[in-house]
Amino acid sequence: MTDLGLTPFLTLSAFLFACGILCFAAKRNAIGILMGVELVLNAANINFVACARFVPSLRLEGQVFAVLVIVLAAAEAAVALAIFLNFYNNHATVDVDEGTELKG
Amino acid sequence: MLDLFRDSPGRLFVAATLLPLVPVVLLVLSGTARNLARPHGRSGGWASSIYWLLGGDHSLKTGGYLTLAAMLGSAVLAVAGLTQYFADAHDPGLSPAQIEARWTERTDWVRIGADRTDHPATALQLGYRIDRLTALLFTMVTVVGSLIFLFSLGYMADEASDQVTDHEVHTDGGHLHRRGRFGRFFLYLGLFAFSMLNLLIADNLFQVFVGWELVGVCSFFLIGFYTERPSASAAANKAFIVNRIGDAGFLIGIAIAFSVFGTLNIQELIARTPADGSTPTGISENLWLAMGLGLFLGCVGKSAQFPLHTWLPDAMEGPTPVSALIHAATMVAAGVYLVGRCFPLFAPDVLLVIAYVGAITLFLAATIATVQNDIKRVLAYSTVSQLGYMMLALGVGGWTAGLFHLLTHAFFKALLFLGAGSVILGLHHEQDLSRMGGLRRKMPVTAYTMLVGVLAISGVPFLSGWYSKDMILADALGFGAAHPRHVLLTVLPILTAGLTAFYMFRLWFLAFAGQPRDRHAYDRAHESPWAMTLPLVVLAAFSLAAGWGWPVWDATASYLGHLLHDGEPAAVAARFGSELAAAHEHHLLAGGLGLLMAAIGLAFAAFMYVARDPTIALEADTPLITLLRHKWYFDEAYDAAFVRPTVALAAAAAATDKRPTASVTDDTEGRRIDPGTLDGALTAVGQLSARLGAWLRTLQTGLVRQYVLVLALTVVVLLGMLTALTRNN
Amino acid sequence: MVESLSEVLPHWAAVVLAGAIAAGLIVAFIGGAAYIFIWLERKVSGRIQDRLGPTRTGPLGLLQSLADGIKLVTKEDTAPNAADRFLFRVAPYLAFCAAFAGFIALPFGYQVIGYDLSVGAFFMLAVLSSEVFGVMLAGYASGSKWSLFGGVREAAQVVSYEVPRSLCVVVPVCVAGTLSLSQIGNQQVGWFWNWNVFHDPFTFVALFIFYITATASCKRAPFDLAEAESELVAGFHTEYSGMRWSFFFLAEYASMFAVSGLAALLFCGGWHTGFLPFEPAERFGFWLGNLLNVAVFAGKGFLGVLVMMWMRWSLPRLRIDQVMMTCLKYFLPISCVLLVGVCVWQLFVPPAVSASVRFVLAFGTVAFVFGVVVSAFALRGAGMPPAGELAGVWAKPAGKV
Amino acid sequence: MTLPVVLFALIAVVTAGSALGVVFSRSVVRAAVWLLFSLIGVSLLYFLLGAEFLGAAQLIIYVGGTLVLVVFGVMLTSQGPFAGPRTRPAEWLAGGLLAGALFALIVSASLDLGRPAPPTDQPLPGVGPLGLTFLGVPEQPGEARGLAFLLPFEIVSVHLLVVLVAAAYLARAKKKVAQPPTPGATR
Repeated sequence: MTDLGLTPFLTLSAFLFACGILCFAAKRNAIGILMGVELVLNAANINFVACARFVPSLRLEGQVFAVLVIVLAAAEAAVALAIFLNFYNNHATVDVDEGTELKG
Repeated sequence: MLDLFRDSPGRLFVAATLLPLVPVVLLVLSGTARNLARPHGRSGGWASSIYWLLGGDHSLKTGGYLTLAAMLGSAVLAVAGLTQYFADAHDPGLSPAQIEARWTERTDWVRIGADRTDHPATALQLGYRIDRLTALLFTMVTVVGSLIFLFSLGYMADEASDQVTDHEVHTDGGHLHRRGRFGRFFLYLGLFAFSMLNLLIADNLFQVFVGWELVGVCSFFLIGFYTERPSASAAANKAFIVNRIGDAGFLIGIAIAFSVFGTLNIQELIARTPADGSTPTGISENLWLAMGLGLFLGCVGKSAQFPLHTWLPDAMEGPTPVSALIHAATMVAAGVYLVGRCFPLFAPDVLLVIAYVGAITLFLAATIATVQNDIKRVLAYSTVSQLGYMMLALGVGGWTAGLFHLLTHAFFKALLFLGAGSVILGLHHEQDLSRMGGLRRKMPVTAYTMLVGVLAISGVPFLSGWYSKDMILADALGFGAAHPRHVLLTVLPILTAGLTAFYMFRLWFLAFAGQPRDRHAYDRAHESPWAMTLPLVVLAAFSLAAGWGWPVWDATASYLGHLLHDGEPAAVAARFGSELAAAHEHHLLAGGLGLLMAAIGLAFAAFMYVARDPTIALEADTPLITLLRHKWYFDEAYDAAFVRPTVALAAAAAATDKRPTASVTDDTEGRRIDPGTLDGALTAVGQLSARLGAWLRTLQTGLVRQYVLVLALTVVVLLGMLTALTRNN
Repeated sequence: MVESLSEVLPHWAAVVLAGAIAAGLIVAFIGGAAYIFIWLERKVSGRIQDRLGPTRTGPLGLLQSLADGIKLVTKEDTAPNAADRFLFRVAPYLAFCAAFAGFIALPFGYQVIGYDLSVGAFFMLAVLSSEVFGVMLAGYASGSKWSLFGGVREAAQVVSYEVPRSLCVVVPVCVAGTLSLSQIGNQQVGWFWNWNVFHDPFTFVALFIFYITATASCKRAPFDLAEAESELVAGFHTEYSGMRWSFFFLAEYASMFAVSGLAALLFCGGWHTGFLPFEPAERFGFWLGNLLNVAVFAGKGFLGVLVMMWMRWSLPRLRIDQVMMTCLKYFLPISCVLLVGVCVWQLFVPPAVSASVRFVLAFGTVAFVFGVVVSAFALRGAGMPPAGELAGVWAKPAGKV
Repeated sequence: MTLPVVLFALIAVVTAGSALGVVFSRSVVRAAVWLLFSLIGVSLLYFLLGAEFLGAAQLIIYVGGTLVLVVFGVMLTSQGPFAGPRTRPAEWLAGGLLAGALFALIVSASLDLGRPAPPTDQPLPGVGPLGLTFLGVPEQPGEARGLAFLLPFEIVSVHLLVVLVAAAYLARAKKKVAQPPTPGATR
């Protein structure tokens, strides 16, 4: 394990993060955006766990925060889906570009 | 409970001070609670019931009784404190320092500059200090005050109904009908009493100032008690504003004292000043003068001295007991009391000013009083004149005389006013002397008790007024003898002694003697209820005997006078030793002159209003009388000098702020000035921000993904900056 | 195993090889088990329905499953046009992989386990619950309303039944104090009253709740709403045929055995007979002892599966709303109560009481089972006619009108 | 070139690839499947790193829970064709540029970190210490640990409860029919 440093994990998580951002930008389907969010969160989590593994002072804290992030992500997904269902009830679509009521 | 008072009996006076406040606080708190509870549909429970009991919105008499009870209680406490004080004072076992310690307490209230390092922290303090003057005056105020309260119970009785008709106010539907304000009246009275007492026991100028302002605002409430009457509200405003002028001076004085000496405690200030009245170290001559003059200006305003005397007669608009309270016990006494209390703080020149102001005042007021037909106004001017006497006395070094006169005057002036009130009530709110006459048959008690007061004020021997006025005249004479340049200070008071006798007897003759000039009013006249006559009798007794000592025929032997004399500050003897000595030897001469003048005045009055048909004198119209009727045209002068310019200025200011009228076509004078300048600028700002907002709105596309993109862009930029920075070092 | 291999191979190769062997064994086991289960299902259903079930193919129709397999393999594998081809193809393998992955952490015996995870129980729950994904995908990708409904029902059902199932798993975990399945198994060594199920009343109830919820999350009858023939033609696998279809059933049987094995491990002493006061693998040596262990464990698992079949063929199917209500209104609160109860029990009940309760439960159960079996044998013939008369066409028994 | 490196390489390739799949697949359900693979890859990473509890949690919560929910949502909201609404190439371009820039920046930053001191190969603390940390209980009675993560733990629990209620409230069945989509319509 020692020969596999922290950097590869960080790079992978950066990649996932970028993919998540791209999802935000490119998906018009609300649920697609939600998936992007999940990607971003997972990227963050990879960082946490990798640091927990490779930084001696974070052995516990890294995992703890990863757990917290997972739980919060689940909660966020639930609420987000509820919101989307609501959105769907009102707009008969989940295309976020339709939801422009807040347009200035 | 008792040991609370044992070590520091001065707390008796504190308790007596706070007692009249109790009903007020109760009423205010319960009313507040009630109003807080009301919007939620709840009745407010106990709060509203207390409120109701105190006569908050119903005109129940309970509030009045409660306040009276409180006042009586404080009177009792005051008497107890007085006796205790003199027991201490005559206790050989107690050194003055111990007495001082027993009767003085103070605590820091607001610390100022505690963080400053360059000078020690100073503090606004709360505290009390009881000395002879305070104790005596305090007792006087509480006693007279409770008598007046009792009187008001009778006088304001018709306020205690839900439907009061005010005959002075004419609305389109006949007279004004309003709810009675019995409870409110006594609320004000209680507050008034509290403020005055607080002012009396205060040991520092700041607390005095607080009481000062409270007294002012209470007088405002009470003078304007009949709010619906324009004259009443105008008088209230006048009193308030004129007092503000004086208070401004007072504040300046306080500010100087605080900034120079770092303390406002009167005793400390006195300790700093040399006994001979020369300027203390650490303060420039002019500043010292300014401080003295400022303090005195405050007293001028409160005790209605010469330049600012115009408000007092107008204050007659208030209910008569209020006039009695203001004139006799509380408000106007404050000024004289303060001058007495701070006597050592006044430089000799300031004292001279005081003396002259007093002299001018007493003469002016007396002259005006001779021609007034409104019974209360006559009394009002007499008050001003008597206050002038006191000021004069203080100015010429007659510390004892002035304050002695303050005490005695309190009694007989209260008596006179209450008598006047009883007359007015008996005549169903008829105040015009020219329509009275012969009332002694209808209301004997009032008549003869008032006669006592008249005799007392005009200095007839063996009545309280005699002793004090005699002393004042003596001091004035002595001063005149010592300083021939200031002979005016001797002449005016002696002349005025005659004037006083004249107008007071004129009043009594017009009111009670002779034949009734208004048969209708006369028939409806009746004697007042016991609640009003009892105070009259008691006060008559006081004004008869307050000054007595043994032997009674010796004007200098007054016991009260001696009590006061022992409390005289050292500075008096140190500064005015020679004058007082001179006064002592001229005493007999002064008394004789005073009596002579009084006799002349009495005779003249008797000739004009008893021997001759009073109407001739009443209708007489010579330039001099016109001048006097117009009170030397003071009001007109002030009106022209101050009021009109102020009003004009205000109008101009208002004109600049006129709103531009809706239609552009018509052209009010406001539109030319304003939209270009003030509103123009503001409107420009508003429109600018509105446009900015309208532009910013367009950024709000409502497209989530754009927001995300912007967000990501921000992150990228920030991260890039961060990286660049970390790279560099 | 890895150690013994790494003597002759480099470490990584040893690990890979060990993994490969373990995977092969598991696949083989699943295959064999499925073979037996298919045959068993037919037999059980037949018996319950007064039929013989397969008799012709081989002895007792044992080759029936083989015949089915051949048929399935040779059958044409169609995919509807409306389907999303990619997902349609992926779905069965997803389902199977999930069920298969469950066995990784399932100890068959003393140290006979694919990978001894320290969170084995948790892991099992995780992978078994992710089997539903394949089913949903299948339902969605088929492009058919029937399948879609099936998928949606499956999703709702499984996601909600996961909760009480997990809670019921936590109950014995509270007793054991570890999530590692092998440790839990080791703890229950010895006599059968050491089993968790008899530890206290709550675990006793928890076993049954777990078993029912597990059945539901395996979408077995009476909870097989996802493939309710009476309403949706065949539910999520309406459009499937041939090999892919069979994968779903491999997955189903695999998960059935997995949950039964989980139940056995958590509650019923895992691989322990309950009548040997020692660990066989230590007394009889590793291989011999574990032979016994694996046999016992597999027996317990098969028993569980058998009961599931029994339930399937004897109970009517619930309505979907009933299914959801049963879970959310009854199982969820009950399992919460159980969880709290077991904690309270361990904290506050004095050891004497708990021990006595344990024995009462254990012997009571044994006595009950014994009584049932005895009465069953006593009553045979009265309830069910002997098999011989059922051969061939149904004939009225003589003497009966 | 040891086993962990190989495994990491494999898992990383799978994860990253399926992340790309999430981005570029037009059908939401396919995206979901790719996401599934990606998440499983991440959980495998956790196992590789020795955080078994996290790996299992990732599986049960993401794969068994969140993702099922997502697909559930898709099934409830998708109408007709598998393909969702299209995105303009400009947006793709902008997003791609941004994502690329972000990726580059983060990678450069993480490279700047350099290699931290290689840790001893001791395994990560398991689920036991983790739970004790959450509850703030010291592992051995002797050692002192404040209420380390009790507060976040409680907060998260309450948060979950709130979310439960909120989701139920938001997604409750409306009694009104969904009107046809009117762009920019304000209701």
